[in-house]
Amino acid sequence: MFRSFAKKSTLTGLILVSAAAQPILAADDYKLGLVTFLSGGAAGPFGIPAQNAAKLVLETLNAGQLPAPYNTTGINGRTIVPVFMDEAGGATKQASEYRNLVERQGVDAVVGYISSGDCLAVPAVAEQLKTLTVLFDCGTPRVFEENDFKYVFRTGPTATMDNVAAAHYINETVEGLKSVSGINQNYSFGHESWADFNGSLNQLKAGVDVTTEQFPKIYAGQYGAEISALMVNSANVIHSSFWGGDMEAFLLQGSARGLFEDQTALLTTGESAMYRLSDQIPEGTILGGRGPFGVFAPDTALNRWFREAYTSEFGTPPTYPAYKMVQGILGLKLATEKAALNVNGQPSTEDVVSAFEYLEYEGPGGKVSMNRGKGHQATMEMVYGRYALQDGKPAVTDVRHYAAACVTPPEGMTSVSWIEKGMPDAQCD
Amino acid sequence: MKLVIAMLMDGMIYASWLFLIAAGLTLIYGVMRILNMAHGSFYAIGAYAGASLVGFYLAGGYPPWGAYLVLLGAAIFSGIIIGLLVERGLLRFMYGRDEVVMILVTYAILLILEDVIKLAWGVDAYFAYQPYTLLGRTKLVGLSYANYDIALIFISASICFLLWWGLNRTRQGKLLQAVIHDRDTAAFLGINVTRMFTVTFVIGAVLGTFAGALTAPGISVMPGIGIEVIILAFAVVVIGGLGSIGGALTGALIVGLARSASVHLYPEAELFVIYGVMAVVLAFRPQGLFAIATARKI
Amino acid sequence: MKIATILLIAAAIAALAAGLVMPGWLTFMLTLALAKGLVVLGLLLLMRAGLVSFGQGLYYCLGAYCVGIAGDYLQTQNALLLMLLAVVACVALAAIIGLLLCRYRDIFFAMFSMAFSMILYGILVKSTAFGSTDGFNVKPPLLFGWTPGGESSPMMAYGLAVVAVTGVGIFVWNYLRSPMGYAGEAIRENEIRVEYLGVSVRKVIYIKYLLAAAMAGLGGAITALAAGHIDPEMAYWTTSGEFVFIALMGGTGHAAGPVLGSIIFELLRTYAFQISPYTWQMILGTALLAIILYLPKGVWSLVERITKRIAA
Amino acid sequence: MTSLIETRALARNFGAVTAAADINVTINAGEIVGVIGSNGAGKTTFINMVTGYLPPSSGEILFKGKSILGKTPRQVMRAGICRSFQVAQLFPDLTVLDNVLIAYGMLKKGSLSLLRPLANARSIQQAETLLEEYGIAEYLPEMVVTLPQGVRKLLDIALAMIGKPEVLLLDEPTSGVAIDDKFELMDTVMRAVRSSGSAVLFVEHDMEVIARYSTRLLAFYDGRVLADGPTAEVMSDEKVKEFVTGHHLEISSPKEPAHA
Repeated sequence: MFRSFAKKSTLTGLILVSAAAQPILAADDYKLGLVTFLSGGAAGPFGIPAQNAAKLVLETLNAGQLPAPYNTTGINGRTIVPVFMDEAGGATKQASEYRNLVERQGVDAVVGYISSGDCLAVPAVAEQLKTLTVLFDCGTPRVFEENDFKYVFRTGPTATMDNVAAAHYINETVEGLKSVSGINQNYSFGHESWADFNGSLNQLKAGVDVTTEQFPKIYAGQYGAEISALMVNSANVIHSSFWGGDMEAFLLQGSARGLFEDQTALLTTGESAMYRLSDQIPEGTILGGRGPFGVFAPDTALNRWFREAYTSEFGTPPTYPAYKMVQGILGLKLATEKAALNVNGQPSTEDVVSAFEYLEYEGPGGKVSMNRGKGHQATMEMVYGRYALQDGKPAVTDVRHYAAACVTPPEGMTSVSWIEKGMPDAQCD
Repeated sequence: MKLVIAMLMDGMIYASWLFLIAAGLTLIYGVMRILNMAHGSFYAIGAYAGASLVGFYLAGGYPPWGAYLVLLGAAIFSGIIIGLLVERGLLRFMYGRDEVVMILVTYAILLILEDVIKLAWGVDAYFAYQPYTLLGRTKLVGLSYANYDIALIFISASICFLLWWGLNRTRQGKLLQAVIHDRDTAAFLGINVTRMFTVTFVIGAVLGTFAGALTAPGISVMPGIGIEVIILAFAVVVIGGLGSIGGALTGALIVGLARSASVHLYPEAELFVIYGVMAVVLAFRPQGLFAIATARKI
Repeated sequence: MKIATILLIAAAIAALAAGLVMPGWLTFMLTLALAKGLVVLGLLLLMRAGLVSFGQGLYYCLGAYCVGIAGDYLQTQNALLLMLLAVVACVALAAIIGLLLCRYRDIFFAMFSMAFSMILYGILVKSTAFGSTDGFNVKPPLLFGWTPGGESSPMMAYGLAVVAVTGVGIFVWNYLRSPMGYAGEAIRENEIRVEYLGVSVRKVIYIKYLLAAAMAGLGGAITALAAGHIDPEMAYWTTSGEFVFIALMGGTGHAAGPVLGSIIFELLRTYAFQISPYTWQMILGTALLAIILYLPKGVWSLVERITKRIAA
Repeated sequence: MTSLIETRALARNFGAVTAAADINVTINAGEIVGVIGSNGAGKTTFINMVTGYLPPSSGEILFKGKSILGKTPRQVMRAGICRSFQVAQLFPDLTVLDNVLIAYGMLKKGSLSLLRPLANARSIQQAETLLEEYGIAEYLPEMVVTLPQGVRKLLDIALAMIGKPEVLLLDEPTSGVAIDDKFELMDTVMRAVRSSGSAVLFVEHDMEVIARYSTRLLAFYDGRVLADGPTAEVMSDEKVKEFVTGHHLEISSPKEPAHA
């Protein structure tokens, strides 16, 4: 414990020093803005793992040591210099900081944004400044359903995909499914997650009761009353899109009170707690990882490298925000290099944009297809499984994969109306 | 019936948690007229100290029952240190400033401590759930409750009693009451007000870290937890009447019960309930329920 | 007074001219700072009467949402019309809430005003039609049908902000010298005497509250037009706390204090973000402590001290 | 003589404590009425009730024949009754000039102006004249907190007089003032009062001051009016000697400043 304490202190010390000392830029360096939460409740579960992953990948990329096809140095041969920025402060503040990144610090591109609010606010500025921007994590489908952006891409799946897949999963695997209840945070992501899940479940199976819908405040930390309400209004499955500390506190408090003994929890982000709370998660709990990430990631050279390198560097296996960050950076690299091949030299931003549109590539989580939002929004397969201890080690069983075409609305249709209309044109196996 | 009992139990548990946090806040305000926003940081520091030391202790393979003592020790130790640091190192230079300026001063301390916590413990979550699960659970009309949470009710009640007893039945407490009533006269009568301030602040800080340490086993200890509780605690003490221990207790009970009623009957309203209660109480009792009367001579 | 007004207008023209050559990020940041400065100018009126509102976010947010919602439903992008709507809506709400709030003082005024802004926050979080916590995008503003596209877009909001701050600044500057302005300080110093001088303390506070709400609404409207995106965070207590932070930083002794304070605050915060993304909160906290300790009357008092020394 | 203030059976309780009971007092135009009584006898309570600061538990207050019961201090003041305070009620962190300017600014008819400056050549001239009248013009630029007690009391009375009251109620105008300065202070005040023609009621502990300035005297004891009549008569009243003046120890203790 004290050793890890000391290690952390040195690490943070290093962060401070490295942040204070402005790196000397060579003329052809690729300056990359990286915006994730570095303070507040989203820093621990999302911001820092993503930042760690970015550091690891950028270092390795600059050394040209990533597995093929990413084994070329930097981005198109240019050494990548990261500029880290805290995502705290709200959407207006972030719109302002985005300008600072581009206009004051002169970054070539930005990868970032965990909060959906920021993902809705920043693109307008990105368009004005004509700067390539990769949203890596935020979940709301509204970004490309309500707007057409030229310079903005999102390499991660939307939250709709999570929840539609979750509905499929319990419809297929829970015998005698009669009722569900929900506990989601009282903010956009929580509301949308529950609405998507509940809506799609209604389409898949008629007559499933909703016993209670709880929306505690985000970062509330105390769920005693909600757990009682879930017990009083018992259901087959409890749906929750809680993440980070809230999800872990809910798990701890629910387990201690036996909430999960006759009800199954469905945690759309549960994968990230799998190793930290391995003896507190009841076996059979349904876990998602917001895509084929973490334990659900495919066994590829890239993923093997990533898992090993990340685990040895930071002491824990990478969770989905880390995967999604790598996916974003790799997408940017590939698009830029593809554009360079097309134009035979250093590509303009517009060249990279057209190369990025409808790009298909392999990330550490498997295949990423930029095939929605006019080629700007990624789709991926979705995976759910049940938690199990195998030889005392945390693992998942009963894993099911859902093709992107099964859980994603077709181009031009919003998630809300797609679910309302009974999910037409879904191609499920 | 089941619903009513669930509502009462949940309300009581939540209220006892709120009281633990609010007690130190209201004590410090009562004596020093400082609405201490850094109380949230004290809570967080207590949680971090508790969680990390319990983890360290249990990793050493010592008997699990000792973890409770470790929690208590961590709270007292960290509370005394941080309380002394903040009061002696900073606040004493600012006494006599406007109350609102003092809120901003403590807000600045909160900001600084947020990052100090991050530098000391990093941003990864800490867990110390063993003390939480060790006590088992009790079934009450078909609902299970964690015994740890039930114990929290008794601990809160004891703290409330101890504070009442300390203030009303001990010599030091009576001197403190004199300071609360009229600072200048108390100083004139030879009471060492400066030392009273230090002692009060440290006790308040320990109450804050204690609340954090007791909460730590049930949650995931991570950055930002302090900021989340502080406004909650503010609402509780404002409802009850600033500076009154009984007020904090009443405020905690009202908020706790109102919140659990809302969760069970009308979950939609959960976010408003605290501010709604606060607005209603203030509309009818502009100084809160148990305000300390301030007469003005003209 | 005449000279001060002329100087201020000259400064505003200079600021507008500077906007043409400033880098975009600076223009944008200054726009946000000036918009906040407007809110803090309103807060200054209250603070000089000894009332600290921890709930100005209520009107800041309401003003912004008025712009966003009216822009959508009335199909108008006319910046002046939208700003006017925002101000009217804020004054209307303040006219109701103010009736209750003008009875409160000290921390109770602070907490009660905060409760109202948190209730608005709660309502907006629940309003999925307005995007809940994610908020929604605001259409770019027009001025008499003029469409500044692309690069010049921050310039438009900047111009509006400079003009608004100049107008409100001149108003506040004169106001602080008027009997009504002095009534604020008189209330802070001694309410009983004010009543015995035949003036209704509540009425004075009520008027100040309305003015502060109007200014906060205007600030919110400009923020919405400049940022192009709004969300309920604007009504959260931390936003209101930021305004108090700025007021203390700039100082409440002069109408220039809030404007100077908010520019310094924004600059400090953005460079703290850049220099130390991991510990910027510590930098902000330390700066605030230092100002409270060494410049208890805010940064503006430093300016006054220097001008006095030069004059002497 | 026209009666200005008339109270009928005025009473006030604080819980079980009776602060005033059955007070029937009439004050006529041009009178200078002194009030004596030990601490807690109900003198300040009486002034507080008349000026609307403290609602009476029962009874009636008439001003020029009309009830002013339930009116606020502000309305009472506008009607024509002004007062000074035991603890001078000023704006401590402002200058003397500002105090006077504010008072003049607030007393203007109609609502307060938002844009016309408070301080201009005319209003400053007006303030200087007033302060000269009270002999405290030299303190014009000083902050009130730094003033000696006597100056504060004078300023307090000056502010009350700006309202050109028909009745001026002075609550212990000389308390906290050095014995040697008491007469000078009262002389100044009386001179100003005479030129405005206001009736005066003043609470005072110093019998010499009472004897010198009042034409009529009220003696309060235990919340009641024990005696009411020409000063010399009341001062020689046996009951007054026994309950009020005889036991009364003249101590001018420094009052603590008001909590701002």
